[in-house]
Amino acid sequence: MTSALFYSMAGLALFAIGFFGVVVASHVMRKILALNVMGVGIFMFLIALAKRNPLVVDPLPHALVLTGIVIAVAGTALALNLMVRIHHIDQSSQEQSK
Amino acid sequence: MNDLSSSLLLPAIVFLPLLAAIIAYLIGQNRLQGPINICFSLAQFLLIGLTTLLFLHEKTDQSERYIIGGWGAPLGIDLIVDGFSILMLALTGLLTLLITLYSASYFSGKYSASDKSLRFWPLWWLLISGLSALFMSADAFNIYVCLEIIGLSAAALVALQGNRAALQAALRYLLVGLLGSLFYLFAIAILYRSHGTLDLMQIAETTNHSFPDKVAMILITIGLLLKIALFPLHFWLPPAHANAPTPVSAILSALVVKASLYILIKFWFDVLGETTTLGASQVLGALGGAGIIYGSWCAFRATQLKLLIAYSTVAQLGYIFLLFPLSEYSMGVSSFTGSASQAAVYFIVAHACAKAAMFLAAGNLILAQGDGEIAQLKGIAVREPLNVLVFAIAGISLIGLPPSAGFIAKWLLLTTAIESGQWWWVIVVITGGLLGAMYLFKVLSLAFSTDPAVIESRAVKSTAPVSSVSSVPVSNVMTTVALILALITLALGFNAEFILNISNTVSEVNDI
Amino acid sequence: MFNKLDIEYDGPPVDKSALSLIASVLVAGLLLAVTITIVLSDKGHNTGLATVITQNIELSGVTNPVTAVLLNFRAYDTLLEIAVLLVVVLAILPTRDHHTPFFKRIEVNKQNLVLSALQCWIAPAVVIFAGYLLWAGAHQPGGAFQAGALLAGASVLLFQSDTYQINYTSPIARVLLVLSLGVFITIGTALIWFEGSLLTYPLAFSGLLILLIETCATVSITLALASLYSSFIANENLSITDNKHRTIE
Amino acid sequence: MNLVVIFDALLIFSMLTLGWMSIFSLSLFRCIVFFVCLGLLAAIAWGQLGAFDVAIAEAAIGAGITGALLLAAWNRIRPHRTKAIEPNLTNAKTSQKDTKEHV
Repeated sequence: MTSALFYSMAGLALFAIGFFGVVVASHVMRKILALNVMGVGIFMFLIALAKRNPLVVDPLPHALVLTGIVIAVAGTALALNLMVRIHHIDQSSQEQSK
Repeated sequence: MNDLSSSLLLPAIVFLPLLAAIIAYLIGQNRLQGPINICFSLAQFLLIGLTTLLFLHEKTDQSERYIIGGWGAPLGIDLIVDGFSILMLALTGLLTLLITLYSASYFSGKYSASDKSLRFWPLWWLLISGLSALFMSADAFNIYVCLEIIGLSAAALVALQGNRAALQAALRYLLVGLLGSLFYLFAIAILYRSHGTLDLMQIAETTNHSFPDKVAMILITIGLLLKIALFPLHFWLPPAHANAPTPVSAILSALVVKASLYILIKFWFDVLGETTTLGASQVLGALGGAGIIYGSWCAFRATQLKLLIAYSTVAQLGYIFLLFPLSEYSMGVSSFTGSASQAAVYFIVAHACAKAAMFLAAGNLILAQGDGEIAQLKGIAVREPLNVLVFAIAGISLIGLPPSAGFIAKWLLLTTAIESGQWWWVIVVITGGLLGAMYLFKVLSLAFSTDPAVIESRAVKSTAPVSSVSSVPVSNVMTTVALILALITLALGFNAEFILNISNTVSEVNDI
Repeated sequence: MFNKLDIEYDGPPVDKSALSLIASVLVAGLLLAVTITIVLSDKGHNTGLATVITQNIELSGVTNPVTAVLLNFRAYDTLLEIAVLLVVVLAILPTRDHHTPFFKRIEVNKQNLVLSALQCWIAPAVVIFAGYLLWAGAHQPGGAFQAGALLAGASVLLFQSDTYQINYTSPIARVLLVLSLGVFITIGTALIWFEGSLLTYPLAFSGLLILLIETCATVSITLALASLYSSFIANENLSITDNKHRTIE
Repeated sequence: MNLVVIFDALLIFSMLTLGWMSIFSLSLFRCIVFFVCLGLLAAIAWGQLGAFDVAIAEAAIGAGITGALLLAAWNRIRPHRTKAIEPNLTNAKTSQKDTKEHV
């Protein structure tokens, strides 16, 4: 049992928590947060996987995670933007109906 | 060493759309926007056409690899082209050219706000580059990046319409896409852990019945089924495809869902073929069958024209999933060979052309009518005969009546089902065909209804438009493009041997 | 499960329908159990690609293995990843140019003391540190993405008040946003002529070319991330005009 | 050695808790704050695992920029903004700044 194994299990747990959140949470922002938590879980799994041999650090998963982080932030930004635009439309239609 | 693997062609297919995206973004609002984009699409079409011809000419019995960066498989990323991917690429090239022609007049300012085109063109080209890169990718993580390009740009394109329904559909589409990619990414992590490489071929070589591979396959299947919208996971597709701008709907139904399907087929048959089981493929087939029935039924009940077509996509995707049980049974071992895979490949091509034609024609009809309600289409055949003709031809192909591409695809599917002794799929296919005929004839009979009173009332209405519905005369280009696509669908039906030859190449290639 | 998309601010964190809740608990629990079993049971491939990478690191032109993977061995991925970032920027940024200059400084009388102190002292330090990160990325942890993110953070700080403004839709901003993708494509394609294969760096210049690409990437990433942030702060007008356009349904 | 194990266990435990709370906290603002904390802890954990490049990127992008984006979006959708906009819709910029101060 190495610490990398613990961390990869923690990554799996974060993935499961995030998936649970995506399915169960009702607010869009919670769903977006849950997707991000899932992402952190996978990244953790990858990084722990890079260290599974205590003597060697495999840099390839690190590069994959770097790519993944940037993609995650891009997806989050787009989702938040769509959410804000929907909210804006709702708000202006509410104002009109008043 | 042959021409294809050493030449510029393969990377150029990815880089040209990227370049087009940059240029489209930089020139911004300009009268030259349309012509430049048409030039780019023509160049892209020629590039892909040349690649296809070279590939067919070489008649290689192996897939071609292009090594990026001179590193080679485990370290670097390779591009790979085999028969199936060349077919998907050719489809991409053809649809890119035609839909770009269509969009150039759709976004010219007459039919939509002019600054939509500013957003549309760069995103469009990024989507095309993502699709082209995906069909050539030989690296599991590279496929993830391509899937994200496709998913994000497709969601952004759906959101282009700007109204609440479109934004909501885009948001749901985006979230589902992100969730699916995360599942895929997790599977990639597991695969890398057990195989120590990301190259698909090398994973395929070392794969065995091990437990992690099975779990990875399950995760990949779940993630990609979410993106393909197979029956119980289809909920996001109809609103997204129905609310997008017409050219976007066409490419989404024709190619974007097929991109995920392509990856699933690749993993299911080539990469992790040994982990699949008979039971799992029967489950996929059952879901496909349920999708056929459910999608057709929802299409029959739809009141909006584009929603009807979107539900029909759900149904048609179900047919392709019959590939999984049929091919499994016919070969004993899962492999992408034999008549079932030919049927599936033919189905993908036929559906892509027919559905693109149908969406474009429907977009034209909606423009001419000013309204997306099916009930409003009464007697439209008199005013828009060509577009209704396109709709009818595409519909014939979707139902599977001769002479059309859809007929041959369904014929192949039925014969395979009978040969393999799985007669229950025959019932599903025939029921689906009947339901398809019901919902398409519902539209067509309305369109062809020659009740004079109706036409008169329409004429009166169109001379004095009262309500907010505004109808615009449809430009010839847009009608012609839809017509060309419909004619291609017919030609594929008359000239079946051509595609069957290519799909023979496909099966040969995948045999190795 | 995505049929309900709340945007209302208040509301319970959990969807009320109990059926989906129980089902998803089961699914998530099952997933967790299964995957943990794999991790515990399977030894897997022991070192991955670590040995191959260390063998080839001298040919890559940099000594930091992560940078070598990102910008040399798997540079194609990074190129497409920059395209992903561009997709989102294109989707979010307003399309209309406001015809204000790219960079503008406005004198404001009433200044937030803490903010201005931060702007005066922290921001330049962050810029210098980002430059260091970028340069150091070749041989120790750091690189384009980290530097870009730091710079974007600094610019978020800098443009919090209205003293400085950047117009992300001006022609200069457009050029800078696509700069990294353009340079990446140009270098990659040009190398086909010189070296015979896409993105194959010649050994003598690889370090230099990687630094060039990284610098451009830093500029584009900074601008992209900062523009994403700014779109949430100040696109009120944009979304209003978007609604007014006639939509075809 | 023992200390390191305890540290790891604490880190993992608090990350899991934060992961849960960043989705299911009652107030959205707390969710975001917890998520940023999760990102920072993840950066520490990855530093612990020898991935310093990724740790820097996660702290800067995963926690920093994502957190800023989430907070900005949260600021746009929270209810009291409607009152702030209504009086001067034409001059949205200033009302923007006013509400900014309350954060």
